This record gives sequence, C-alpha cells and structure tokens, in this order.
Amino acid sequence: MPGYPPAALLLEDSMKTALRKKLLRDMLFARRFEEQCYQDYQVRKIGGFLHLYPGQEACAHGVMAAARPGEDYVITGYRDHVHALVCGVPAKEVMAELYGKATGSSGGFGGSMHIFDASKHFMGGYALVGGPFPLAAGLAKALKMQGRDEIAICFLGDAANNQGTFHETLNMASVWELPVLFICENNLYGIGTSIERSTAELDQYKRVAAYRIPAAQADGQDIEVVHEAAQIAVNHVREKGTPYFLELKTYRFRGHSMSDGGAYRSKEEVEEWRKKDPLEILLARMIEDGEITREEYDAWDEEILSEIEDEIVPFAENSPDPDPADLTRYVLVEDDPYVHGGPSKGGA
Amino acid sequence: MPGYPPAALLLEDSMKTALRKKLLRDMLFARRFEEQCYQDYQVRKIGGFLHLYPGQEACAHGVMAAARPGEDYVITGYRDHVHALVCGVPAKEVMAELYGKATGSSGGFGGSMHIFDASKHFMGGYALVGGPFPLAAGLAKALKMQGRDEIAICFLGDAANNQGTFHETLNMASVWELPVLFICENNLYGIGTSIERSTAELDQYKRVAAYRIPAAQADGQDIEVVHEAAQIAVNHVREKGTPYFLELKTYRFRGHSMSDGGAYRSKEEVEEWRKKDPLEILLARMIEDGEITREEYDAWDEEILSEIEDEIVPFAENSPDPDPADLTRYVLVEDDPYVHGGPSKGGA
Amino acid sequence: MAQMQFWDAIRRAYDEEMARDPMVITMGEDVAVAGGTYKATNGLYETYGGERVIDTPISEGSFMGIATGASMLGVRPVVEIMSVNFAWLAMDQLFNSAAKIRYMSGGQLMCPLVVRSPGGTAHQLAAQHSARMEKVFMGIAGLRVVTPSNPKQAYGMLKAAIRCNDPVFINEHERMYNLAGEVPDEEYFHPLEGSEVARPGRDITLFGYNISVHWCLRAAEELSKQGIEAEVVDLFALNPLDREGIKASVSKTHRAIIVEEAEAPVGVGSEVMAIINEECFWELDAPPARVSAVNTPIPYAANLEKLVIPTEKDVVSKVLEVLGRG
Amino acid sequence: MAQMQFWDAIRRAYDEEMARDPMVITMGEDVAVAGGTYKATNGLYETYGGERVIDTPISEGSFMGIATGASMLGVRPVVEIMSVNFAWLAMDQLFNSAAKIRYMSGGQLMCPLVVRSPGGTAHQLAAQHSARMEKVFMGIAGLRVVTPSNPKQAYGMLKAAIRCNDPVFINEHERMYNLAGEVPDEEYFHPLEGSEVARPGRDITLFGYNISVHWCLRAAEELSKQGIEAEVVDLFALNPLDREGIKASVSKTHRAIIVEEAEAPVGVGSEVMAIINEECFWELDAPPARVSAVNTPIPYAANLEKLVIPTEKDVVSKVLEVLGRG
Ligand SMILES: Cc1ncc(C[n+]2csc(CCOP(=O)(O)OP(=O)(O)O)c2C)c(N)n1
Ligand SMILES: Cc1ncc(C[n+]2csc(CCOP(=O)(O)OP(=O)(O)O)c2C)c(N)n1
Ligand SMILES: [Mg+2]
Ligand SMILES: [Mg+2]
Repeated sequence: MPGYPPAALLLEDSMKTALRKKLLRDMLFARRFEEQCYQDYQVRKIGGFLHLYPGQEACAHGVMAAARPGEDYVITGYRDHVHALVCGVPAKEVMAELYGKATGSSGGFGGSMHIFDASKHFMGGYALVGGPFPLAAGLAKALKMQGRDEIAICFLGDAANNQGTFHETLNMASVWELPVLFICENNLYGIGTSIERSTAELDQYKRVAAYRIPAAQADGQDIEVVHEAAQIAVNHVREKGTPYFLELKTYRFRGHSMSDGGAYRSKEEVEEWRKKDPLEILLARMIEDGEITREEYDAWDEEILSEIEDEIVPFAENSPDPDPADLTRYVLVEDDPYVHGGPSKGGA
Repeated sequence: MPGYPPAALLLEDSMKTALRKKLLRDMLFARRFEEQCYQDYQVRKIGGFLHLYPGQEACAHGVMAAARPGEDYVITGYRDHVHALVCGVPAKEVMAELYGKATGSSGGFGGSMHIFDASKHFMGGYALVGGPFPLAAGLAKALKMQGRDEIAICFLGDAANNQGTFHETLNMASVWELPVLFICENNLYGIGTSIERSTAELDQYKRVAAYRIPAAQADGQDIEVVHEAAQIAVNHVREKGTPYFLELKTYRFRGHSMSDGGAYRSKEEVEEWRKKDPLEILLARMIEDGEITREEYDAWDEEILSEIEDEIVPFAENSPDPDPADLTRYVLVEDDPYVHGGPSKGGA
Repeated sequence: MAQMQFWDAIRRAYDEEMARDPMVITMGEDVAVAGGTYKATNGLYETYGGERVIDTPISEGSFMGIATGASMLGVRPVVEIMSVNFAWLAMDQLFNSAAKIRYMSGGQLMCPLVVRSPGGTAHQLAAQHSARMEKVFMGIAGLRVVTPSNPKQAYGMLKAAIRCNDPVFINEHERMYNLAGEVPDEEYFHPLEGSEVARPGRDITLFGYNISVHWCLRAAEELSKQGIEAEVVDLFALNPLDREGIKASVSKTHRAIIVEEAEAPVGVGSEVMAIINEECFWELDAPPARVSAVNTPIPYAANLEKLVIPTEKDVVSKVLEVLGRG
Repeated sequence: MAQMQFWDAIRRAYDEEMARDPMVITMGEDVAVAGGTYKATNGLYETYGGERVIDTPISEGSFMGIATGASMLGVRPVVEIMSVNFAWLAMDQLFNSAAKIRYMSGGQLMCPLVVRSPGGTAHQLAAQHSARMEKVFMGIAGLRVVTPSNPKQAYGMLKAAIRCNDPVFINEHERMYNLAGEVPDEEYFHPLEGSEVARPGRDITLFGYNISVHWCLRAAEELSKQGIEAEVVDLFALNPLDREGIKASVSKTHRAIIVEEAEAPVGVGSEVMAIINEECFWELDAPPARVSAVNTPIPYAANLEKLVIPTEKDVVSKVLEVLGRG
C-alpha cells in the first residue's frame, strides 16, 4: 500500500485548527440533530423506523473530510441522516423528510431510511442490508465510463459484510477496476447479534484480501485517525481508479433503532465505549492544544440548539404534506415518448 | 493444519495395488460412460442440457476414495453423472434417467442435471450455480444434530465461488462448526469465461482464509495426489466436525455442455492439458510399477464397453416412460394428515 | 380457551413442537438471544439452546438453503425472515430448491421446511419495508402458502406446517402480532387447505385473508346496519386456493368482492376472480370486484401511505357499488 | 423489409443503440467474448470493447445492482440474465432498488435499466431451467414488462426500452431465438404499452403473448376451417396491461380465452380475466377461460414435459368448449 502522507499532517497549523473546529462543530451538530430526532420520534412526529448515529460521528465526518462532499457520490444504509448532512444536504430538508413533508429531501416519499439528494450527490439511504454494495460499484462504473474525477463512497455496517453482495461486489469492483471506496463502520453488532456470533473473521478488513483489494483498519472514534486513514483511501481510489476498503472500529451509543431494548450489550461495555466519545476526544485534544475553550464549545452548542429549535424543526413542522395528486407520479414515467413508439409517433 | 498421514501411504503394497486398480477401472468406466452419453445426445436419445466430466475424473474418484461412498452425503451441480456413479448409483439407472425413463435414478423427473439417489446418499445434482453450497451445509447441520458420523461433501466448480452463496455459506459453516467438505474442481472456466476475467483471486483456496476454514490446493489430475489431499480433508471434517475446503486444479477436455463451440480456449492450452489425462497418469505409473499391463487395461476397456452396450444402454432403452398418472404426484403431499387438521380430523 | 396474543400463540406452537421433536429448529436474524423482533421466538433459546434456536448472519439467501438442506435429512427447520421484503434474497433457494427437490428427485426426498415472515404495511415503513408478497409465493408450484388472520390460526397453522411434509410459507403481518384472540387450551392443528366462513351472509361474499379479513368483518357489520348481509370468507390458504369453498359461497350470494392489502396486478384478487369465472360464472348477478392497494411502491409520508392502503370504508363503498346502491 | 432471426434483430438493436450512445452498455454471463448464449450480443465485444460489453462473474444479485447503480448516473445498461430461472437471485435489486429508487427519492433519480432474459420451457431443460416468470415481474410497481412475439417486436422493443427512462424487463423465450420474421429496414421503436390485434376475428378473442401468440394464431387458422373466426390479441406489454385493448376486443367478440405457457395461479391469465370482469363483464356471452400449463415444476422426461405445456390443440378444444361446441 502506497504511503500517502496523511492530509492533516500536511496542513499549516492555522488551517489545521480551522479544520478541527469545523469537524468538531459539525459532529456536535450531528449529535444534536439526532437527539432531536429521538425526541420527535417519541411524540410520533417522525414515523417508520429510525436509526440514529450518536457514537459513530467521527466515521462519516472523518471520511468526508478527506473526500469532496457534494461532489463525490455517497451511498449508505438506513442509518443515513448524518451521511446526508455531511454531503451538504440541508438539515431542515432532512428533518422535513423525517416529518414526511413535501419539502423533505425526498419530497416525503422516502423517510428516515431513504434520504436522497441528487444535487449533493447523496445517492440515498437504503433499507436492505447489503443492497448498497453493488449500487456503489455501479456509480463508480458510471464515473469511470464518463472519465470523471469523482469517486463513489459506500458506508455500511459490519453485519452487512455477511451478505452475498459484499462478496460478489468486491470481486467485480476489483476485476473491473472501479473507483469505489468501501467504508465499513464496524460497531460490533447487527441489531442485537454480536459480531462474534455471526462472523468467522472479526477483523473486517482481513476479509478483503480474497478480492485483492487493499484494505486497512483504523480507530473510528478519533476523527483525526479516521481522517488520515481515509485520506490514504480516497487518494488511492481517486488516483489509481481502483477500489479500497477501510474498516473503522466504532460503537453506537443508542439502540439499533427505536424499538431496541438493548439487553444484548452489557452496561460495562456501553460505559467503556462511551468514554471514547468522538466529540470528547477531539474536544479534549483541542482544549489541550489551546484551540478552543469549553465555553466556546458550549456557545456553539447553544447556537446549534437554537438553530434546530428555531429553524429546523419549525421548517419541518410548518411545511405542507406531499400533494396527494403526486401519489402515483413517480411510479412510471408517463410522458416518455419511447413508451408510445418513439418521438415520431407523437408520444408526447 | 494437522499432518494426517495420507491414506495411500499407509496401505500395504498389495492393498495399494488393489486400490489403484479399482480407481483406474472406475475412472475408465466413468470416461466410457460419458462418451456414451455424448453419442446418445447427438442422436437425441438424451434431451435437455448435458455436461460431461472427461478430464476431471481424478477429482470425484480421488476424493471419494478417501471418504465413504454411499454413506457420506454428496451433493453437486449439473455435471453430476460421475459423482453419482462414485457414490454407487447404478450406472444403468443414471443412463435411464438421461433417457427420461421411469427406471431412472430420479424416475425420469430430473434428467442429466438432477440425478438423485437417496439410498446412496447422493443428494442431487442442481442446475443453479452456487445453489448446492448452502444445501451441503444444511445436510451437515442435520448430521451434526443427529450425532452421526457421516459428513457432507459438496463438489462445485471454480466459477461457482463468485456466487454470494459461497461467501454466506462458508461463513455460517465456520461459525456453526458444520461437518462439511467443500471440493472446488477448478477447471479454469465457467462456460466460456476464463477465471482470469471473472475472478480477482485465481487461487481459490486462498479465498477461504476470510472464513477461518482450513483450505488446501492440489493437482486434480493425479488421483493419488487427490486421494492424499482428500484424506487429510475428510479426516479433518470427520474428526473435528468442522468445515474444510479443498481446491483441485483440473480441466475439462470437452466443451462446457453440448452446445459449446470452444472458441474461448486455445488449441495449445487444450493440448497441454490433454497430456495430463488422469487415466494416463495413473496407468503409466501402474505399468511402471508392474501392477498392470496395457493388455489388461485394454481388456477392461472391452468389458466396460460391452457392459455399456449390452446392459446399460438396453436397460435405458427398454425401460418404460414415466407414468403420465404420476405427473402431479410429487408436487404436494396429498395424503398428509396435517394438511387437513391433524390425524384426529381423519385426514387420511 | 385462553385469550392470547398473536405472537404468543406462535411462540406456544414453537414451544410445543420443539419440546416434542428434537429435530425441530428455528433460525433467523435475532430470533435467539434477542427473542425475535416480534417476540415470536421469545424464550426458546434459553430452553432449547443455540444448536436449535439459531441467530443467523444477514445471509437470507444461504440460510434458506441451509434450512432446506437440513430438511432433506429429517430436520424440521422453521426459518423466520424478519420482514418479507428480504425474502427476495432467499427466493432462489425457496423456489429452485425447496419447492422442487421432491419433484425433481422423483419423490425420493422431501423438504419439510417452514418459512414464517411478516409482510404488509405498518406505520410508515416506506418502499423497502412494506412489501406484500403473498402473490409471489402462491404462484410457486410445490410450496404451500397459508396466512393466519387470528391467533388461533397462527398457533394451529404453525403446528400443522411443522408436521406437514411439504415446504410451507406462513405469511404473517407486521401489524397483527399484538392482536388478541382465543386459542384452544388443548393441542390444535389448523388445516393448511380450505377456507373458513368467518361470518355467514346472503347478499354478497367478501373474500379476505390475513389482515383484510378484519376489514371485511368490520365492513360487514357496518353494512348489516344498512340491511345488507355480507358473507365473509377467510382464505387462510393461498396455495392451493379453496376452489370449492369459493364456489360454494358465490353460488349462495351471487356477488363477490376480494379484499387485499396488496396492489391488484396478478394478485390474490385476480386469481380468486379467475376461479369464480371458471367455477361459477353463471351464478353471478354482478361482476366480481377487487378492493386493492393503489399500485405504487409504498410512500413514507403518513398522508400518502393512508391513501394507498384500502380500509373498511373502501370495502363498504365497493359493496354498495356492486349492489347498485353506490 | 428484411427477414431476420429473433437473435439477430436483438443484436441489431444493440448495435444501433451502442453506436449512437456511448453510455449504452451490456453485461451478463458470456455476453462478450463468447457472443452470448443465444448470439444476441454477437460481435458487440469486438466493436465496442470490454468496458461496454462485459462478461460478468456468476453473481446475478450484484451485477443487477451494479447496473442499477450505473443507471442512476446516466449509463444505460442492458443486463442479460442467461435464463430467467436465475433472475430469482437478482430480484432483490430489481424489486427493491431499480423499481423503487425513482419513487422513494421523490422523483430525483431514474433507473433507465433494461433487463433481457429468456424464460419458458425448451427441450427437456427440467425443473430448474424452465421457469416462466413473467407473472412475477409484472406484479412489481415501477418495472415495465414487455414480451416480444416476433423479431420486429424484439428489435423495436429493445430500442425503445434502452431509450425509455423507466426500468424495463424484456421477457424472451429460449425457443424463439431462431424464429425469422420481417424487421423494418429503417429505425423502429416499438411501443412499450398497448396490445396488437395479430389477427382480427369476431367470434372469440384469444389473448396470447410471446410464444403463445403463435399457438393462438395456429389455433385460429384451424378454427377458421370450422367456420369460427377467432381474434388474436398480442399482449406484448404485461405491465402495464392494456385495459382498453382488452376491453375493445372482448366488447366485439364477447368471449375470451387467455393462453399462457405458464401455470395458471396468479398469472397473466388471471389478471386479464380480472380486467375483463372489471371492464366489460356485461359484454360476456360466456365465461372467460384460461389455457395454461399444468401446475407442476417442469419434469424432465419428454412424455411428461409434453403433457405439461399447452399446445394449439388445447386452444382449439377450449374454444370449442367455450362456444358450446365441445
Ligand atoms: C436484507 C436485510 N436483512 C435484514 C434486515 C434487518 N436489519 C436491519 S439493520 C440490521 C443489522 C445491520 O447491521 P450492520 O450492517 O452492522 O449495520 P448497523 O445497523 O450496525 O449500522 C438488520 C439485520 C434488513 N434491513 N435487510
Ligand atoms: C445461478 C446460475 N447462473 C448462471 C448459470 C449458467 N451456467 C451454468 S454452468 C455455468 C458455469 C459454471 O462454472 P463452474 O462453476 O466453474 O463449473 P464447471 O461448469 O466449470 O464445472 C454457468 C454460468 C446457472 N446455471 N446458474
Ligand atoms: Mg453494525
Ligand atoms: Mg469451472
């Protein structure tokens, strides 16, 4: 594996501070956003299944800091709010989607598990575990054919790697040399089943050798570690045009979804991991380096909470429901001339 | 991997000769049987798709010499005649099956791709590539639950390893510790697609490390090499009760099926491999060791050809077609009491 | 007769069958340690252990095949597919292996496999978690399909399915696991073929199954107030369908509506209509009709989701329309 | 107008579209170097190269997903599934991704994906290679399904499907690739919706599609000798089905038979019957009827296989039965 210099190390001190600040504030925003979702679900303003991200923030933010958010194409599973935010999908549109409103990022058609924003190259959250693997490779195939500089990035969990699509897709991505980056957020569980009871090889990056794809593992709680590892990964994919697999060891602080009793994890284990809160890790380091004070951080928090309370939630709340007239609008293209014998046949 | 002494090396010289003779004669029988199928297909006595085995005989025969044919449970793909023969399925019943007759091993319901003989623990040929992986693990699960000493053996091709079932099944077989032996007959092609164009890792046994299953590779043309490697494999599975994967490097001398033009392989390549004919390799060695003469071998050949011509083909030819009254008989169990509310309800 | 919830009726069936026969096992995602997404396997892991109550990796295609393979040697696996939407990943093994092995082996082998899975729309689960797939399963020769509408059926069908020598698919519903109903105290096996008159009537037959039986019953009550007596027939078996039962009811009422939560094309409704046409066309006093979902993927927004799925009100209006009182 | 074989008509459509649009690609097992199992992609690899004419590993589930992913960014993939039996392995991506992405993204993305696959029974291919799956595909909201009965349709439909912005499934037939027929010399797009009167008649309508159109035409000729003029309607589009066309023909002939190679349950026959009931029940002078395969997996033995699949003789006898001349 080529030894690309990690991005953060290349930065001037002032730029490094600026980057750290941005990452910390963004992670804090993501945390607060998810907490708001939690509350709104309790009072049934949000329906369906809801999968939250607290604990894993360093993964999405750290990886995308090494990529080009809004330009590179990102795809993921159902735990997708924060990945969407990182790509630049407006938070109020994500919230409106969760509220099932016409102003939502998917117009209210998708919901929590299906955030989409094509304009930000956020290609969707998908509810079937393992489904996005081939879709991501397909995005990469298109980018390659079009000679473009963007890459495809696929974020999925550890348990998804037991799906046949993992195996099939990694093999094809390798043989066909597709510019796709697979990020495995290994939080040690698939719903209530511990990785130890479902998976023969606990180190996910080791499973990738079988496809001759370079792979690495990194601490997913320390965003600077993630950023460095991701920079190597992103550079590899972008420059060589071939796949890469990065495993990030992480943990979700909350249940799998809102109906999770949590009995399958010990209190001690959860406590142990809570000490590795990605926000606290970066904050402590920045305080130590004199880049921020606890007060500044708390002020951000105030700002963020007000933004959520005063802008994001009211936007979602006050937006209109989707128009019932649109119910069947996106099933089949109605005015496609080729449905009716081609343009010369007067099909629209 | 534990160093079990290879079976052949343990044998007394006289027994070794007897074994070699049996293996050689069985392989010759298989070769002639398949050639007969080839001819009968040309004249449309056999229908459907037909996949022949010449070139690969050392695989099925060598592996089963290390196992317990008729007791261990064997399952495979559509290229299944010889695996059935090795398990003890009567050749005339296999031929009658190909002729679509009531006396066929599957009563004429299965055909070439679906030879079954439950009495010989030959659990079938299956037409979907990769389908038998999980079925084999399931057989092993049953054997394990029933505390039995038999193992499950799954023979499949190289290209089947790109199916998701390979990945999913090997992981589960490992985690659940199932007594199943996977034999990969790597003949370098899946129909007309060379392994080099379909598969990132050419050495199939290397793909298995990801499941923490012991694996090995051996020359599939020399039946004594196969036998030794298989003995290690079979002993592992039977004694430890856990899976093992053995790759055999081999080659099919004929086309994939009867409609194969063969343009995808060079004449030189085919010629090169024809020099590694498993029958010739063993025959030459036995002649050198003074265990057989060319004349004895030719006499066998005569015997086999007459058996095929005088007994096997006429049996198939003269057997009756399946009874039309049985057409729907095996779709759903008709007299199952539980279909009608349980035995007390008088359901049959 | 005790009142029991749907999930608990299933759990009881499991428990009785697993206690009786050591070859009965169950496998699926989160069925063991976590006790099952809908609690249907709650406590089984503790009682019967990890060799028989098995948490699977997320590998639907292959654990369906593993269960099928085990069933060939006399194991009686009950596979839970957590949500029927995921069953597409397992269809190859179900269709190409489990449903066909007995046939293509000329009757030598059987696959006494049971698959349970909830389908249907729940509270805004959206396009990839709201499939209603009964129409797909019931078109497969060699696979029995049943679908319980109440806890008694859920209990008795699972017991019968485990003992039956065919592969059986049991189509459950995400929104019905907490439904309570009477379940016999003594052991009970529900038939896997046939249909049941859930409410007798004379003016029109409402054919329902699973959740739509309840819509039909509520609609029938409403209609009764208007002097219309609808017969409600519970099609608890979808493959094979009860041609005799369908014919008997339509021959009595001369009018028929099929009520399904699924979209109409090639569904239960169309097949029942076809059977009516074949069996008792001349008995009809009005065209048979369907009440079905709007033909779209399921949208997330609550207002749109409501528009897609039929309700008892739609049943009532369709009845009035068929009776010429619309 | 040149005579052309079915496979060659498909190949011509590919060639024209690939020459025009560099984003048109094709992928599948053995489609490239070997030129396709049925030659439909013959020569494309040599002309358009390995980036656009792609031999896949045996990974149906994922190459369907890769094609879907590429289609979201403007690539126009044509996926060949070598035999429709293998499509079960790819149904998750087709059903849960391709058919739903446009809807669940609120119309932001489209999946202009084409899937071609042969189904049907051929010479004794047995239980795992004889599936007729059109009924499964046509029940999926968001997926267009068409099925050509002749080379002209095969040519024009593939061209239209490649240009259409919806995912389209093209259901071909293993036994029809060598069928010859006229194909226009000039470029031609066949509609993806509607139906076609393949032979006008007045006494009864025979609805066929794909191979069964030919059985219907031959039966109609036979019947004509007996003074019965059957109208043959080619249902080349299965999703959506042409309700208007079905209604128009039945309103004229007042009798209908649907002829399908598949087993009856929840199939094309039942759906067309349901549509007839909904659209023009009062026009009927006799119950609509189905001619379908026996409801079993397909047996290998030649004598049994023949018993399973309907022929034009079955069509003729069913017509006589419906007309009361049986
Ligand atoms: C095909 C499929 N099978 C099962 C499920 C149910 N399910 C949803 S999430 C999940 C666990 C996934 O775990 P992992 O991939 O590790 O991601 P995480 O939720 O931990 O982020 C399961 C089994 C599903 N959505 N899709
Ligand atoms: C699921 C599935 N996809 C595709 C096919 C078509 N097919 C039949 S055999 C074959 C090649 C298999 O190659 P391999 O596994 O190496 O076995 P071999 O034929 O070389 O013994 C293919 C693609 C199939 N039968 N099933
Ligand atoms: Mg996880
Ligand atoms: Mg091979």
